[in-house]
Amino acid sequence: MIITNNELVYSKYKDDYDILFLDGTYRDVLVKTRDKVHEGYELLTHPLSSSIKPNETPYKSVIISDIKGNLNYNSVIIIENSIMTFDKFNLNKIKNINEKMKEDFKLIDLTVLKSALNI
Amino acid sequence: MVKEIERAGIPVVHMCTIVPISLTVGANRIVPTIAIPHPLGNPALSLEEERDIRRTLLTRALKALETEVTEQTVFEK
Amino acid sequence: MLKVVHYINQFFANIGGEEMAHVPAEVREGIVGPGLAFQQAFGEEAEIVATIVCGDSYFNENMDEAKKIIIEMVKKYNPDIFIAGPAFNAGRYGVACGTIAQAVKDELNIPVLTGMYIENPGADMFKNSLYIVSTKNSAAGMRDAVKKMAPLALKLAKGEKIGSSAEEGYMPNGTRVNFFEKERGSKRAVKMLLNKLKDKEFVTEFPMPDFDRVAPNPAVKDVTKAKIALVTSGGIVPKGNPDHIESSSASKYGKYDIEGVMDLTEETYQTAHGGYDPVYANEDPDRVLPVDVLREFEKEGKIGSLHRYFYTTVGNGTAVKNAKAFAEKFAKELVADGVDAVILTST
Amino acid sequence: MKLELGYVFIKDIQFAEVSKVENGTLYVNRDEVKALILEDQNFKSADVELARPGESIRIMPVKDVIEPRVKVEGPGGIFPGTINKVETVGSGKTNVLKGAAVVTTGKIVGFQEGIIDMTGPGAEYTPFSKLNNLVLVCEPVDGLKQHEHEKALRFAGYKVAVYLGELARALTPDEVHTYETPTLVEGIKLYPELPRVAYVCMLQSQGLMHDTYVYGVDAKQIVPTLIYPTEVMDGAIASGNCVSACDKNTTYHHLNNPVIYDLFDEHGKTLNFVGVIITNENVYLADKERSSNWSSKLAEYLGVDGVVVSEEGFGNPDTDLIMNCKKIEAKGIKTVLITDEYAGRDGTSQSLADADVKADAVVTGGNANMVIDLPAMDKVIGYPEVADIIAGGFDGSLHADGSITAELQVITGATNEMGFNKLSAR
Repeated sequence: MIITNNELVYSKYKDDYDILFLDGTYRDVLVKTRDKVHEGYELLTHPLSSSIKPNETPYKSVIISDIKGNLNYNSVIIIENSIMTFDKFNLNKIKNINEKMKEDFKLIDLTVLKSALNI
Repeated sequence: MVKEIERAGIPVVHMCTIVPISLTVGANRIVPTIAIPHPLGNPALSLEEERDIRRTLLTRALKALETEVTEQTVFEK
Repeated sequence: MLKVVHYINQFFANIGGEEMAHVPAEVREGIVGPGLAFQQAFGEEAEIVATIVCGDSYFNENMDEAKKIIIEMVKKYNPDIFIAGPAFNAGRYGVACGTIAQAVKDELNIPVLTGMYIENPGADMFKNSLYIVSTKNSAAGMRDAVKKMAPLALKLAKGEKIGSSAEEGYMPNGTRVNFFEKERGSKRAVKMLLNKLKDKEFVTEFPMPDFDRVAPNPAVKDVTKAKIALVTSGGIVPKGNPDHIESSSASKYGKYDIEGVMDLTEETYQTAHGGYDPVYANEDPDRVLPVDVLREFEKEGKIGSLHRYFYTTVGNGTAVKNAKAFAEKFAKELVADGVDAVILTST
Repeated sequence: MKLELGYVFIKDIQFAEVSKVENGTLYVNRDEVKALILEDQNFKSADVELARPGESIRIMPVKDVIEPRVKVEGPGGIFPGTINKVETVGSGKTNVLKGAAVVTTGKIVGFQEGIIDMTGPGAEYTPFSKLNNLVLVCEPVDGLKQHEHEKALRFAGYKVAVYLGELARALTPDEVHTYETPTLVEGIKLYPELPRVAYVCMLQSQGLMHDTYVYGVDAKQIVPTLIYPTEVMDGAIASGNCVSACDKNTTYHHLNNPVIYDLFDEHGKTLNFVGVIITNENVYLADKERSSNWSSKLAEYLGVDGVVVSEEGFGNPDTDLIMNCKKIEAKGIKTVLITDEYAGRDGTSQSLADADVKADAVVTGGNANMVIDLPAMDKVIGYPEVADIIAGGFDGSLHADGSITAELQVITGATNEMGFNKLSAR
């Protein structure tokens, strides 16, 4: 299952994958992912995939397992550390971005996600 | 946190869902719980059943407090 | 010229050893004992205007009173810096140095500096809040200690920028400061590896979070007689979060009276924790802080009693920075309140 | 495998009629370089500028930095699998224009870090302020897709570097250094008493603008493998990574990988440097598990006593780093890690996104969140308009006079995780 706030990801994969689209922020995606992990879903991609800092891009897509299992310890550690890392950044930078940049960020997020889906 | 309580001389039982974290933070008496958002409950069950689970886990916690340990110990039963 | 007030114990003031540790605080004009070495290192830049001498037993056994008296003494001289010690490996002297330095810093807002051996209990207690120069473990290291402490003291007195712990010689205090090393990182890595391979001592540049251990306490003899306290890192607070506990990396903890509370309900309690989906905890806070069942146990005689207060913080297990500091504080209260055992719940 | 590296020292760079190297000056025919860039029809125009140490120049946004090298003897050419044919490089002789570099700039996507200041406080944090730089400013044709733009720019950099390197083909180097790695068996016979050491080099590999190429192969598609250190000196690893300016590895870093050079310094004296394990930093967690399993397996198979592990980039690679550390240590092999930190502006936040008790020997390239003031420069090469975005970490960060208050992370190479710099933190 893909959790994303990136319309580009949604429109591209909505027919092929189970997608949870959030009309929200990067952090909202992380928090939703965390809640799912707490429910027993396994994290399949790293939530901080890409080295673009959380205060630069507004978009994030994360893949978790389709099936709920036992609580996955590694998934919990990774998502909680990711949220902690996210919260270290000053988010003012995001306010400065324009439409063109938003499109670029959507594309980068898509290609990073694609690098996982293709395998 | 658990370490500071232990350091102060009070026996402490850590009831938590992710045992490896509890081991990392240095708890000595550990009782594993149900789930992160509801460690001592389970919303899928009726209130009575939930209370039973809670009683079982807390009975286990009391047992842990009454048990001498020399190293980190997880009380599964 | 900068003014310095120096604090030393009875031993370094040549009054005597353990048998004289009871002497109360006194102030002497000018330099006493190790102050001489400091004065030489300061040269014309600073002057030790007064030395406060206090017995270690006196300080530790009459802490509040000693602090008050010494603060008054320091205040009179209005120094630019307050130096305590160095205490080397003398435990009670180290605790005294840390305690009085902290008090001077907090109450008089004067820069302070102390020094001691890394294993001195005072080091662990104060290294994150004070500059503590790392010294050798005995007074034979006085010359070395003064060499590090004097320049740092001058910098602090002048309000200059303080460099990294590696440059200035103070104990790492959890605040990361950039600086330029003499060699590039790869060279340092190769050297570190060679030392590690030879089982020689090496010092990591980035210590991982604290993984130390505390030995388990003896078991509770009879839990049916025990006073049990509830503590949670799950952020349960009275409805409305009256103390505004933050949702993550909280800088404070809550202490709440549950006298007469038999059950936590949706209407009366909630979670302030931002680290998990709050729906289930808000629906029934007993799922995180099991007051209801413990009250039953109390009634059934399975436990002696449930402590009148519970303590709450938010934390996701791995973020231990703040938790440690306030856990130390409330653990002391629990001891004072005669609590026999603690049940700590985490999410 | 044995390589002789001949250094031709460059102390100045100038434009001239004829491109050549003479008395330590690199002369460049500007038009020839422009024409070379414009061979690629993805560019509609190109500009070439000079930036020397000490000049009041700011270059931004920097995409890559490349050192000009040429293969004088031995198989293959620099950047095999990309510019040159896929032949195994790393033996024979290679000449280097030491002190010179090609710097590519570009606005591939709208968010762009990467500043090189040639003077002032910022210059102290980037190694590239000490080089005589030829800076390329390439304008893509309208509507060029980001993927193609990135690739075209990357290749423009390689081509110009190879063109400059070619000028050193017939020169007698000022200094020659010989680097040799015997086979594993020979090495053990030669140095039976010395501890065996390998280098685990982690490569960023996560998609557009986050990629690294090994003999032209996208590193996210490899499983960890072995490479001779001298192959790396000949450009077997090239960077396509344009994000996280402070701790990404430029192609210049790969060519001059400091861990490799410093291990060679000790080779045969205090340790036996057996070779390099390259591994990747993929998005997929299963890939991270597989790659770290594999790198530890290779370390075990090589029979090494210790490894140095270097990281690249921010955030999720911390997970790869710790996995590599744990799994290699579990084999009884000692590790030293090189990383950098994001400890927050005040230096009190937790620096890494992962941690383990086994990671007890760590070298740090410093806190990338440290705030630095960069005064205005007389000249900006590249795209000055991105300054606002680069610096925009907080209000008032870009000042009216062109000076910038920003975090160290905007400076190219500032907190490099190969240990290229002297910057550290405690």
